[in-house]
Amino acid sequence: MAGAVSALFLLDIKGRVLVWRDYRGDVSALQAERFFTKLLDKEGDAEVHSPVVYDDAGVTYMFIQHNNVFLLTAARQNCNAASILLFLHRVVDVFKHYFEELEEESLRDNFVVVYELLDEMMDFGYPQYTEAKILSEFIKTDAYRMEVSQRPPMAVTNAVSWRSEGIRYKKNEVFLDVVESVNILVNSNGQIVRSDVVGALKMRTYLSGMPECKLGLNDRVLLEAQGRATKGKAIDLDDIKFHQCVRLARFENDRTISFIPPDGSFDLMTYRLSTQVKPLIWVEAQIEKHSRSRIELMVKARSQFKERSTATNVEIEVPVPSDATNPNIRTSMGSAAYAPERDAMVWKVKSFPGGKEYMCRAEFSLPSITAEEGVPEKKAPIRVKFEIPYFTVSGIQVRYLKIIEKSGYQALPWVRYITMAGEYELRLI
Amino acid sequence: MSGHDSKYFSTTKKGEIPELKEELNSQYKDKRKDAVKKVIAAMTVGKDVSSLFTDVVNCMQTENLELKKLVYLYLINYAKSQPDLAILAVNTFVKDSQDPNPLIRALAVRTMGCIRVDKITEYLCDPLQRCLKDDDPYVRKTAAICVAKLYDINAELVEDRGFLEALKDLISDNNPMVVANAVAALAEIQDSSVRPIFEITSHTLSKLLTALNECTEWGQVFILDSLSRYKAADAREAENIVERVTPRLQHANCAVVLSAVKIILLQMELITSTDVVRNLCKKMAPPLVTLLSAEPEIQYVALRNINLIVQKRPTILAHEIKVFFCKYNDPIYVKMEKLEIMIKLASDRNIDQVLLEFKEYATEVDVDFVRKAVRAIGRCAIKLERAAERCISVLLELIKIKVNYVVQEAIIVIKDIFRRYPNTYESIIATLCESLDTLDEPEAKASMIWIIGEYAERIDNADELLESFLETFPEEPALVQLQLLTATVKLFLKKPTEGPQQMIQAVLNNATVETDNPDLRDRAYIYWRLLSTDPEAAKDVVLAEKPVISDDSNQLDSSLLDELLANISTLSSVYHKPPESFVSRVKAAPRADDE
Amino acid sequence: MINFVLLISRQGKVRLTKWYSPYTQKERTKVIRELSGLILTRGPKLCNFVEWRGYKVVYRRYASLYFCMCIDADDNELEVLEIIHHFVEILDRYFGSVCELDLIFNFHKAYYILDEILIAGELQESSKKNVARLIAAQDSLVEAAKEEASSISNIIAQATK
Amino acid sequence: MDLAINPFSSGTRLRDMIRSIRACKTAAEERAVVRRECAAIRAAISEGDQDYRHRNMAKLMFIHMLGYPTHFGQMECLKLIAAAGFPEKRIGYLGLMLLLDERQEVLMLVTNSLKQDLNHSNQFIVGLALCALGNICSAEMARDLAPEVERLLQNRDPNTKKKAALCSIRIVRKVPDLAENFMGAAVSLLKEKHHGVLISTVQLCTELCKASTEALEYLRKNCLEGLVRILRDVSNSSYAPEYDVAGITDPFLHIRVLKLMRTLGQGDADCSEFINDILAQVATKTESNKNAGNAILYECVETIMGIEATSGLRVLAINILGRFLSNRDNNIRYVALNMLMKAIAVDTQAVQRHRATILECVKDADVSIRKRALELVYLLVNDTNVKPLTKELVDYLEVSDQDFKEDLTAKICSIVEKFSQDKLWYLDQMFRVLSLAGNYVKDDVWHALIVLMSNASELQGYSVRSLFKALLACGEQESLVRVAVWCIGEYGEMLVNNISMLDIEEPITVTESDAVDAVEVALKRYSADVTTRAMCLVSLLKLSSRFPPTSERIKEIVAQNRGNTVLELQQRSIEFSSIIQRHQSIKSSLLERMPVLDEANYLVKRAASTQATVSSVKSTPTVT
Repeated sequence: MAGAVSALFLLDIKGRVLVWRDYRGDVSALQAERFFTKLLDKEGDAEVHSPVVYDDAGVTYMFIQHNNVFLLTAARQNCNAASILLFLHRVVDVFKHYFEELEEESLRDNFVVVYELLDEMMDFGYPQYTEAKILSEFIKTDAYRMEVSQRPPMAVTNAVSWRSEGIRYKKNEVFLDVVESVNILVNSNGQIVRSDVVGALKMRTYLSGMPECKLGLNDRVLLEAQGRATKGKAIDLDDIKFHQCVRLARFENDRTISFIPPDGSFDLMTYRLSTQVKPLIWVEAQIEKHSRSRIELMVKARSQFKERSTATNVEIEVPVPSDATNPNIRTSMGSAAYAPERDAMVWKVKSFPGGKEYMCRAEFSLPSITAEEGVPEKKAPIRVKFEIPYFTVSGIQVRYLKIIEKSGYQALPWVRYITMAGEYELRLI
Repeated sequence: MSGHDSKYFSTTKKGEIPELKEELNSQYKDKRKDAVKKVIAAMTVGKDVSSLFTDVVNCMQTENLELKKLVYLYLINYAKSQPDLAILAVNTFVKDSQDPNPLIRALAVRTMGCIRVDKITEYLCDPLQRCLKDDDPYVRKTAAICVAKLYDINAELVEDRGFLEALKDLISDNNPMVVANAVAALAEIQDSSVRPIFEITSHTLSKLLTALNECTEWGQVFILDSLSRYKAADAREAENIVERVTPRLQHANCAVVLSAVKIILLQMELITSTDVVRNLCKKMAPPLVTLLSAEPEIQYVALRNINLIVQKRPTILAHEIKVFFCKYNDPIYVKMEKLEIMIKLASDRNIDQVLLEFKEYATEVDVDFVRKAVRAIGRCAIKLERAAERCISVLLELIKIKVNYVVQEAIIVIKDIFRRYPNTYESIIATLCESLDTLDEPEAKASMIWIIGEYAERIDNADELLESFLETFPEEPALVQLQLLTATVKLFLKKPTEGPQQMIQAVLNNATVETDNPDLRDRAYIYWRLLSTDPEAAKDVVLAEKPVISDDSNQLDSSLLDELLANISTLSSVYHKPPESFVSRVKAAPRADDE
Repeated sequence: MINFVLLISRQGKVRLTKWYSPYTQKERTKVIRELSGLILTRGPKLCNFVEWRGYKVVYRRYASLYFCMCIDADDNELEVLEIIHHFVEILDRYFGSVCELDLIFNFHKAYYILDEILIAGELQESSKKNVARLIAAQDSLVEAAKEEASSISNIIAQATK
Repeated sequence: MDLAINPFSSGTRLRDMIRSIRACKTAAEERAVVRRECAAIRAAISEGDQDYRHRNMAKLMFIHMLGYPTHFGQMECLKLIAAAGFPEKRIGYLGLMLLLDERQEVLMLVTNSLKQDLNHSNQFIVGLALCALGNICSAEMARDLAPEVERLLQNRDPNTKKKAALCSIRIVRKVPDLAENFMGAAVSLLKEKHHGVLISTVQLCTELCKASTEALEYLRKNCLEGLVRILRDVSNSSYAPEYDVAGITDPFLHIRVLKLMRTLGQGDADCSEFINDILAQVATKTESNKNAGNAILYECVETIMGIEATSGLRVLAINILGRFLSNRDNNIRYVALNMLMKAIAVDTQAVQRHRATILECVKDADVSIRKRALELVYLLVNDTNVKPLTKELVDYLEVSDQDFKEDLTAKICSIVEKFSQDKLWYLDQMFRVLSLAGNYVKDDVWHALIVLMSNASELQGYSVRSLFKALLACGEQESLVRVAVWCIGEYGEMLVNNISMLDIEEPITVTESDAVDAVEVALKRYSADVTTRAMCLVSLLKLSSRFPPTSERIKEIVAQNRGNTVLELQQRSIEFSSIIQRHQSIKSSLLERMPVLDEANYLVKRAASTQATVSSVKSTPTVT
């Protein structure tokens, strides 16, 4: 079961080739461009198409979009679609690392490096190496290019492929952010049809040498295995995913999270919690449409968490018709404004303590002439954003983070907790 | 035309090529480097700079790595069109492949493999041989892939020179990255050869499983994918493999996860212990669900695969239907796939909530999505007997909104519901008949006609209704004509009165001498002969008891399904087609059209 | 008759559209998309005509801009090429060596000029000089009105000081 | 004076808005910028903002051009038009023409303003109104304002006259019965000297002829002399810088006059004779080294072909065409092909001489030329050249672009059908086309093939055997599969027994079960569509009767579809299972050879229907 792609294209927003790297010599750029521009022309919107398309002449195209650039592969074999699409996303990450932002202009300005990277990241259509930080040790942009020839860093082929040796810091520090995003979907009957929490342990490491780290969580499975008391404190994590630095086999054996971290920031692990949680902020809206002249909104928001916590930067987005005018808005707290670019009214409350309820009323007028084709308005849901610092839904706790390096330095871990809204959608009636 | 057009709207530059030629031959190093950059820039925007071949190759002998890379890049692009000149580069390649700097050695061997010129491949052999045994793993991993490149150009040469053995040796290499690339190369070579070349023995198996723990995420995918070919000897070995692979489910890379799922599902076939199987199913569910938090493109691949997985092992995600509910911002292609899986996971337990969702979708903006949602409601009715009535009432609610395409879609699917539950819901026929005039899609028309014919004895004015379609018989698409033919025959058999008698005459005439569609004519003549030789037999044939139709939510046949499952995560699993139906092996296509 | 005039850039951006036959907004978008797909991909040596939905589209490329006119099947394609060029020459004189940016920022002026060349999809004037004269006269009418307005507001400003 | 500035509308200048839109990198960014601007404009509109109305209208036009909705700004156009000043009116009318068209009801509201402006003392304001009316008026407005326009035809200012003349064209198009009101004025305008007026009037005359036979007669009588004079003057004119295009004076006027002459001379010998000389002069004297000259020649040739020209003149025209066809410029070659289509009616032989060149054009790199040439080849085919021509086309089918295959296939099929005296040849060609491009063959074509095959009893054996072989080789070509499956069912015994062998054939060995295999494979082919599968079922049913030993096996295959969700397949499966299982006795009588559709009768009908579709598809309106 082998499969490689034949070529990788970077295309502009209209589907024309900016740069391409031919890996196998069995596809044509002209054909790819023709096929892809046609595809874009047909719908005008790339979103409509599945990211995997077949051209009836034996070539499969897979693509993703980033800003005004499409990344597209052409393949003649039965290659691993997940791997290739993910690879394209990694290519974006690498380019972003190099050029700050990946867009048409940055590609044009840096085409030499782009070619070099494409050569290193993929060989004969097989993904090879995508660690931006290590790549930048031996492929440099013009500004940092030295005349002396470079060698491949050990990491490229090492078992520890994500970290170079010989890193030195004066002060050895680790920052660990536990971020939980609450996803919720409420249907038009006011029923919660879906709710889950996705958590991430985001790490920033500034550590010298090759440090061995060990992370302890209040993971029920682990604590039970160790025969410790699990009174209320331990938690169940549904699906844990680890950064490639974590020794998976070890975790499978005894639930120990041990790893040599990459330098800088990365997501050490993510997890999911599918137990139903009470929505932290509940929103109800009544919308009354008076024929084609005006529309009235009445929105209530209630915080359903303990009073000692406070949600900050709360933002409630209520959809309004795209040709609304003359907003007349009153709120009992915070401020609300018409945001035409989102076809919505956005109500912001800077600080929203637990156990409170606030109101917002608004009225818009509508033009008497309607748009030509009378296209039905898209039924957008109400969307909510917020952050609650010092709080996690799951109750996860970092019990310890041990750092051992042969030079024997001491390093201090800093841990923070925060909960925020993820995809938080409430459908309107 | 033109000639004088160029003076408008433009700023033209002339004589670019001669200028470049001059710069390429400059005595100053920096100028030459800049010139090569310009050449590559021109190549990038699609200009033909092949005429500068000799000049560019002259810049190849350089200590400057960047310049060297650029020249190599140029060579890859144009060597094919200038095979004779490409020979000029061979010496430098050979020299570079012995450079003290491993980066340059690897670059040389990597690039040479990309130059698909027969004359050059011969010169490639010696450097490749050396590089396969290089001290530096970076060079070895590049050389491993190069064997596959060479095989693609000249398989015989690879076999003659013993590269296959060398490649197999690399499976035991102490560097995991080298192992992974060797596996990828061997797997590819195996795919294009009929002889067994890459056979995984229990020995290599353990090598691979060990390397799995240490190589990069991409390497893990190569190894896992190659393992999908391995047939475990017995349940114990299968369990053993699964045990070694299961930790990969925790990997942050979705491709690693999906490939691991593939191996586990394949090995599960051999595992006899139901406990173990149940346990594995439980283990796979959370990682599969988590795939839906990935980027939409990955989600799409995951959903296409989950579609297969739930057909094989419905229990895995039986309790997870909610994660497939559509979000507002999901791209339409994700929504469509989610819908398909929702149908597959719908059960008596969750149907009420699912119906609420479908109803929501059925009033969306995107027409295709709406249609699919309406059809989904009907398919759930067909699948879940106890929920059928609820599904139908939702369909009737939707029909009442009177959006034309919703009505037509509903009628199409209600026809199937009738075929699934005969003699149960016919009371709604009257409601359906109200929309008769608005039908303009062939499938909806055909469905309505079938309903009228099938229930002719219960519809008082069935003959009138059918007659209304007769007038346009010659213009209708074949699909409608065929249904009209059958429906009229049924009507006649059920009510052999004067009206139907005339109608059947008219229809048979239309469908035999007035048409040139051979299929329609065959159908009509068979009916005609049947009716005239033996009317009783005709009744027996045409009005025969129908078996209820099958629930189509698991529609792939099992051998295809198994083949697709062995291809999880690959294009085959995305298309739901066996690889040979879309893979065409083409050796380096001519690139004449790329000027 | 000319059914519509389109001006599209190499990048597929619309620079000017004039419809002499009725098309809904949706159809217009579709037409533009279809035609840019057909025309922008054509090589330089091919003829300047594309058959499309029973009509013919005559186009002519000037640097990065494509001027397209959709005509009936029995109209004279070669003449339409001259009409396009006629239009371009007038634009060039008006803007003084016209460039794409002129047409972007002064798109309304391009429309004014077109309205002096075509009405009802038929040719109105074959003299470039006359078109230039008419446009200049109208521009100066606008200038005069502006000056008058500003002098009035000056007077008001003076009076209310 | 309160100069309090609206927080929204004061916003950005037109230039700045365009800049910020241009700076957007993605469609989503652009959408956001535009939506914000639109909201600001809506706010300004609803506050009745005067100061920025002009600017907002310009912005809306730009936004509209990008394809966003601007319906909320339509009323603003009317307000601007109703204002007194020229600048407001100018932008207002432009907005009206861009944001609205004849289908909007709002447009009616502007009728009054238009009427006033048509009577305005300022000629430029009259001009704006005429332009707007001419570009977007509805039938209703045309009727209401026609008297104003008629009057303006007699205005002193030539620029007003020319605009009024073009505006009249729109009015006549919308309301043809008004044509006669304009013909008098039109004739008198032909005496003017101003080229703009002449061009406009000549076009008006052409339009009047289309709209009314009365007008046509009137103009034949009253304007021919004037036209000849105009054409002579302009073609004899010495260098006139104002109208010069590449050394020719006013090619536009040339062309428009030639076109009107064609309209007048068509089917009218007297008129034709009257213009013979001048046409000859134009055809011989016009320079052909520049596009402008060629444009005139092209029009002139078309006129010569269109009228009752003398044979000498026609020879002249055909010669010009020959020169065009051998031109290196693709544009010229294209129009040459175009003209040859018309010339074929006049002089087939002359066109036949260029056959080789035309055939080359079918393979041109340029799809426009290919299409034209293919149409032409189609018309050129006759009994003597059909075989070589078809061979060329079929050979080309193998290598042609995917996009072109559909056209090409349709034409080839049509040609071989039309000239199918030699049935064996016809069948061979069709089999090749089905094998090469079976996915592009339209239904009526393979239907017709089966009709002809069933009428040629001596070739049925050959056909079924050829198709069987083709099916094994090209099983992915949908229509090939259908035809083959049908034939195997109908003529199965000829396949397995090598019945009615032709001399050219090699005998083949096919067993009964091979035949069933082939159909079963087709039935179960992954990508087969419903029609093909349905036909496979009938074919199997027939085989169960033709080859009794296979009956059991066929019963099983057919029964597999009894629960099929596809209606047609389920129905067939149930019926056929029942026939095979329970009605053996009558089975063979049900399935004996199908009655043949009477070929002669059928061909007549088919020819009539294709003729009808051809003429309705091709939009070459005949000039009346």
